[in-house]
Amino acid sequence: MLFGYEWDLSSPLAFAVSILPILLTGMLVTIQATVVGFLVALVLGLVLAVLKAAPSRLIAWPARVVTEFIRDTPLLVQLFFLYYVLPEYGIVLPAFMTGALALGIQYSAYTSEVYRAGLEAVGTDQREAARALSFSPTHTFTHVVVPQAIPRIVPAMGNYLVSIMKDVPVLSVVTVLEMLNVAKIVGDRTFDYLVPLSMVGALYLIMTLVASSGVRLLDNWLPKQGIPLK
Amino acid sequence: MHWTEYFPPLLQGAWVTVQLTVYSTILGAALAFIFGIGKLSTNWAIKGVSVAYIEVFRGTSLLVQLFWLYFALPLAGMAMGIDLRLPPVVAGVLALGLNIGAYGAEVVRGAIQSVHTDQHEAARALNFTPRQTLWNVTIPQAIPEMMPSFGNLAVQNLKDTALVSLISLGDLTFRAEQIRNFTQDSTTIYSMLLLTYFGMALVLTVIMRGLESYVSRWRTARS
Amino acid sequence: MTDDPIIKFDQVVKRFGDLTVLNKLDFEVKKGEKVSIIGPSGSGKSTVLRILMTLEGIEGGVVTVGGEPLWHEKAADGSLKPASEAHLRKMRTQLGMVFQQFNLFPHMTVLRNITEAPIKVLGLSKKEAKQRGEELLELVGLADQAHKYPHQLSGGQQQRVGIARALAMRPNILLFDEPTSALDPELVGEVLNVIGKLAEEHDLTMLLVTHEMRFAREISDRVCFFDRGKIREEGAPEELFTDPSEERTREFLKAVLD
Amino acid sequence: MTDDPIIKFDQVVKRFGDLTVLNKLDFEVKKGEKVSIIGPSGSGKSTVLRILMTLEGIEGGVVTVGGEPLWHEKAADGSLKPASEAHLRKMRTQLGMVFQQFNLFPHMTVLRNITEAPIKVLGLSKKEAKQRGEELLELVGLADQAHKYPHQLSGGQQQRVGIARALAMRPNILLFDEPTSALDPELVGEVLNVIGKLAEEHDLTMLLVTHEMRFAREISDRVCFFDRGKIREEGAPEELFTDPSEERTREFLKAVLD
Amino acid sequence: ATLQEIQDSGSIRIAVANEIPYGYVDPNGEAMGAGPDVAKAIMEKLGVENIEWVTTNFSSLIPGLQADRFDMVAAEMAILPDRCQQVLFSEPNSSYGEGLLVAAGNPKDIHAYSDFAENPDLKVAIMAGADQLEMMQKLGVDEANLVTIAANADAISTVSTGRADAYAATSLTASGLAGQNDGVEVAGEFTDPVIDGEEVRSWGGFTFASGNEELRDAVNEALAEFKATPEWSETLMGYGFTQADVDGSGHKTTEELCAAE
Ligand SMILES: Nc1ncnc2c1ncn2[C@@H]1O[C@H](COP(=O)(O)OP(=O)(O)OP(=O)(O)O)[C@@H](O)[C@H]1O
Ligand SMILES: Nc1ncnc2c1ncn2[C@@H]1O[C@H](COP(=O)(O)OP(=O)(O)OP(=O)(O)O)[C@@H](O)[C@H]1O
Ligand SMILES: [Mg+2]
Ligand SMILES: [Mg+2]
Repeated sequence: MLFGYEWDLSSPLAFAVSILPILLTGMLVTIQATVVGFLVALVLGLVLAVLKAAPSRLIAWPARVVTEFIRDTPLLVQLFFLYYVLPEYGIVLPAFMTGALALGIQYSAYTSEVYRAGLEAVGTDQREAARALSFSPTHTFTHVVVPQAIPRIVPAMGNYLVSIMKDVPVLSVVTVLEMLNVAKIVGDRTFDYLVPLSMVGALYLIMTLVASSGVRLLDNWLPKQGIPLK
Repeated sequence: MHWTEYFPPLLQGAWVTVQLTVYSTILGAALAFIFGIGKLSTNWAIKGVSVAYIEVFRGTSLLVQLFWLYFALPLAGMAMGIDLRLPPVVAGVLALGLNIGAYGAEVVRGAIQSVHTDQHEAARALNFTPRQTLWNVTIPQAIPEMMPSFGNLAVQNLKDTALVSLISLGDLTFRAEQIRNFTQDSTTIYSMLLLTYFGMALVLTVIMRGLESYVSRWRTARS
Repeated sequence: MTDDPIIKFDQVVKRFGDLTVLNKLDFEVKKGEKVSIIGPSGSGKSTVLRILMTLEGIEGGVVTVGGEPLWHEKAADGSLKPASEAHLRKMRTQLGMVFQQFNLFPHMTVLRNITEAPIKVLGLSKKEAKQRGEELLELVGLADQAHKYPHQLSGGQQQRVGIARALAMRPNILLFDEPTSALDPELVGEVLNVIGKLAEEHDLTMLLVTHEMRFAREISDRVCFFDRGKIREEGAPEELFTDPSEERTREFLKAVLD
Repeated sequence: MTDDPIIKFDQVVKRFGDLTVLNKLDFEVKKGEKVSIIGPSGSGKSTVLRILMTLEGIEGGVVTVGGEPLWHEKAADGSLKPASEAHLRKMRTQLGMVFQQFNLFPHMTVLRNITEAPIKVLGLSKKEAKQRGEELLELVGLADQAHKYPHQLSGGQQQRVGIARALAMRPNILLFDEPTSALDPELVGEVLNVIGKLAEEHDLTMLLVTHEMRFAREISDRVCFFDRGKIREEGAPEELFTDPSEERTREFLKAVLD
Repeated sequence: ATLQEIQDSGSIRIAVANEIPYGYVDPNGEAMGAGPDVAKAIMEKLGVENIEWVTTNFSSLIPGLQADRFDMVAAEMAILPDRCQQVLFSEPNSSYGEGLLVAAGNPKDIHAYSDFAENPDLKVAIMAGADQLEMMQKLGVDEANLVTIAANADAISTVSTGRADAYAATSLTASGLAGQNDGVEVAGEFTDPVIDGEEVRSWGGFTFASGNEELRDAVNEALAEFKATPEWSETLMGYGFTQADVDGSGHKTTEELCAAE
C-alpha cells in the first residue's frame, strides 16, 4: 500500500491498473517541481543575463564564470550540495524546494543564454530608430526590444521546460516523491520493477509530448509579424 | 579523515567517470550516426525504427532509462527466458550512450540536411551511388557542422555520468558519497566534487574544440 | 529660407579607433535649406547625419543645432562641457531621420509605427496622434495601409512609412541617409516623389545623403561633395554638376553618371 | 562530327507542379557537335541539361542518348518502361556536367575532387587516377594548385577544376550550365579559354547554356534560341546573331547585346 | 554462481549496503562489519580465497541477487517472511533490537515508534527497502509522514536539519550514526516496538539467490562451526553487539522466521 492505494499483484495488467493512481500522485509532484524549477530558471537566468551584459567587467566576468561553472557541473552534485551543505550554514529548505532550486539554478545557465541571444538578435538598427524618435531607454527596452525578442525566446524556453521535466527524477535522491521515486518504492516493496518503471517511461512520453505540443501551440499563437527569426 | 585523504578514492572514481564518458560518448556517436542517417532513409521500416528510437529516448528521462535498464530489464528478460542481467557498467554505458545517441541523431540529421543539394547533384553527375554520395560527400561535409553540438552533448554526457552512482557504480559521485557517509564532511567533499567535474568539463571542451578544428581543417586552410 | 545657420559643424573631429573619419569639418546649413551630400563610399557622409541625430558622439570641435551646442552644454561658468543625456534628449526633438534600411518596428502596425513616438514622447493623446498619423499616411500615399504590418508592404511603401514616422515628431530638420539605395529600381521613384513633395511644400530644413544625382540636382538648394571626411566642393547643383571645379569631383561624377 | 544524333529529345514534356516548363520539345544534337543554348531566364535552358544529366525526370516523350532511351528501358515485349536506377547509372557514364556554381566538393583537395569519381566509380587505381588528374589540371592550367582546397582558389580557378572534374570521367558529351555567370567579370576569360580549347581540340559533343553571346558565336556549330520551353529559332551562329528571322529573337538579342 | 563454480574459481562476489556496523566498505575498499567479518571466516573454511566486495543501496540488495550481480549478501539483512519468498537466507548470524536517531537534545521528545502513529505531526525517516517500513505500517503510521532516504548516512543530515524528526533503524545503526555527529543522538528511554503482541527483534543472516541452495547449505555448515568458536562472539561484540544480541541469535531458526505470520 502506498498513499492509501493497495496494489493487486494477480496479473501484470491488474498490477499496472492498481498502481496508476499512485504513479499519478507522483506525476503531480513531477509537474509541480517542473513548474517551480522553470520559474526559478526564468528569473535567475534573467539575472545572470543582465549581469553578463553589464558594462563593468568586474560584474560581467564573474557572472560568466558562474554561468559556465553551473553549466559544466552535474545537476545531481549541485542538488547534493544544496541539500547537504546549505544546512551546515543554517539554511534548511524542504527537499522539494531544494530540488526545485537545484533545477532552477542548473537551467538558469541555459536560460541566460536564451535571453542574451534573444535580446542581441534585435539589431542596433532598431535601437537607433528608437533613439532617433527620442524614446527613453526604458521605453525602447520594453516596447521595441522585448516584444521582438519574445518570439525568439519562447520556443527555446519551451524546450528547456521539457528538459527540466525530464530531470525531475534526479530529485528522488533527496526523498522527493516524484514519479520515478514512487515507482521505485513500489518496486522495492513488490519486487516487481518492470511494470512500474515501464509505466513511468510511458507516462513520461505522454508528458513530454503534451508539453512539446503546448510549447508549439504557444509559439504559433505568438504574434511575430515580420520579425526576422533566426 | 583529513581532506587530503579524499584524493585517492576520488581519483579512482574520476577514472571510472572518464571511462564511462569515453565509452558512452563513443557509443552515443555511433548510435547518432546510425539513427540520424536512418531517419533520413526512404525505407519506411528503417525510418520508423529510427524515429521511434529518437522519440523514446528524447521523450523520457535519462534516470528512468537507467533504472529501467538496471532494475526492470532483468525482470523482462526473466519473463522471456533470456538472461538480460546487465552489470552496472554495461547498464550505465548503455543508458548514457542510448540517451546521448538520440540527441546526437537529431544533430546528425540536421547537419546532413544542411549539406546543399548542389553537392548531391554534382555527385550524381559524377555517377556516385547514393551510398558513395553519403559517405564521400555528404557526411564529410556534415561533420564540421555537427561538432559544436557534439561538444555540448559530450559535456552533457560527462555530467550525466553522475547519475550512474545511483546504480552503485563506483564513479566520482559514488566515491564522494561513500566518503561523506564516513565523514559527514559535506562542504569539503561536495566542493571538491563540483570543482573536479568543472575541471573535467573544461578539459573535455578543449578536446572537443581541438577535434572540431581537426575535422574542419579543409574549411580553414589558408593559401 | 533665412540666413541663420540652423546646423553648424565647427572644426568637428570624429574618430573610430585609429581611423579619423571627420577631420576638422566645417559645414553649415541654413534654416529651410535643402542640402544634398554626395561622395564616395566611406567618405563620412552617413557619419555627419549620425552625429546630428546623436547616434554618434564627436571627439573634437562643436556642433550647433538651432544656435545651441548639440554635443555640449554650457556650464555655469560659460564653458562647454559634454552634453548630458537630458540635453541630448531635448536637442533630438528638433531632428528626424529616415534610414537606408527603413528601420521600421516590425511588431507594430504602420499606424502605430507613426503614432508611438508622438504619444510616448510628445505626450499627444491617442486620438490626436492617430488623426495626425492618418494625415501623414495620406501625405505619403498610404492611407489605406494603416493597419498592415511592415513586412506586408513593399520596400518603397516601407520607406514612405519611415518618412511619415520621422515627420510625425514635427522636426525642424529632416535627415535622409540614402533613403532609396535599399530599394528595387522600380520602387525608387515613389519614394523620391514623396521627398520631392516635402521639399517643395514644406519649410523643413533637409539634409539628404544620396546617390541619385538627377534627383539631388532637382530638389537641392546646394550640393556638397564629400571626400575623405572633408567637403571638397560645394555649390548650387547646376554649377557643381555641370562644371565642377575640382578634379576629384569630376572623376566622381563621371564614375557615377556613367 | 557525324550525322548520327547523339542526343535526341522527342516530344519531351517536363512539368514542375502546374508549370509546364518543356512542352513537347523536339531537339537534336549530332555527335561531336557544339551547340549553344541561349534565351531568357526561366525559358527552360537549364532544365534541358538537367534532364540529360538525369537530375530531373520527364513527364512525357522520350529522350535518347547515343541511340538508347535515357529515361526509359526497353521491356521484354519491346515497349518502353520507366528507367531503373541501374539504367540511369549506365547512361550517365556518357555525360559530364559543369555547373554554374562550380559545385566542387569543398572538403577535398583539387586533385581529389578530380580523382575521387574515377577511383570510386570507374574503379581506376589511385596511381592511374592521380596521373590522369594531373594531366587534366595541366590542361586547365592548374597543375600547381593540385593540393589546395577549393575555397583557396578564385572563382575562375574553381570553375576550371569543375571542368577537369567532369572530363576525368571521360564523357562523350559535356554539358555546361552558364559556366561563367557566377564569376567576376575579370575571371570569365580564363574559363572561356579552357572551354574554347576543348571545343577546338576534342571530339566531345558539347552543349552549352550561356549568356556570353560573343563566345557562343565563336565556338558553336549551332545556336538554339529557347523561349518558354520551345526552340524558337536555331541556326548557324552567323545567321542567328546577324539576321534572326524571329521578332522574339531580335528583341532578346537586342536586350542582351546592349 | 553455484558453489561448484565459486570453489573452482576461488572467487565470490559479496554485497554490502554501507551500513555501519553490519556491513560496509571503508574508503580504501576494505570490507568491514559483522556480516563481512563472519563471511570472511566462512569463505576461508570453504576454501574461497578471493572475495570481490560490492557496495550497493540497501534496496538494491535483493534485486541485485536476483540479477546475479553478486552471489551473496553480507548485510545482516533481517530474515522476514516476505523476503524469504524472494531469496534464500542462511541461519541467523546476529540478532538486534530497534532504536531511534533524533536531533540532539531530542526536542520532540520521541521515545518509541508508536509515537509517530499517535502524533501525526511527527515525520520519521526510514531507509528505502528496510524492514522498519513494515513496522511503521503495522503500527498505523501515516504514509505521508514517512521520509524514505536512500542510505543510512543520509540520516544524520535528514534528522539534524529537521527534514524528519527521527530516523528509525536498528539500535546498532542508530548508535553508530549518533557517534559520528554532534547534531544527533540516540533517543533515550527507548521502548521497543510491540507488534502482533511481540517485542520486535530482528535476526540477520546471509542472503542468496533463490535456487542457490547448495551455496546456502555450505555457508550454513561453516557458519554453525564458526558460531561455536569464541572468535564469533568476539567479532560481533567488537562491532557493538551486546551479549543479549549474541545470545538472541540462537533463539530462532530461519525456518521459524520465514514461516512467521
Ligand atoms: N561604428 C563604426 N566603427 C568603425 N568604423 C566605422 C563605424 N562607422 C563607420 N565607420 C567607418 O567610417 C568611415 C565613414 O563611414 P560612413 O558610414 O560615414 O561613410 P559613408 O560616406 O556614409 O559611406 P557609404 O556611402 O558607404 O554609406 C568608413 O570608413 C567606415 O568604415
Ligand atoms: N525544382 C523546380 N521546382 C519548380 N520550378 C522549377 C524548378 N526548377 C526550375 N523551375 C522553373 O522552371 C522554369 C525553367 O527553369 P530553368 O532553370 O530551366 O530556366 P533557365 O532557362 O535555365 O533560366 P535561367 O537563365 O534563369 O537559369 C522556371 O520558371 C523555373 O522557375
Ligand atoms: Mg553611408
Ligand atoms: Mg538556368
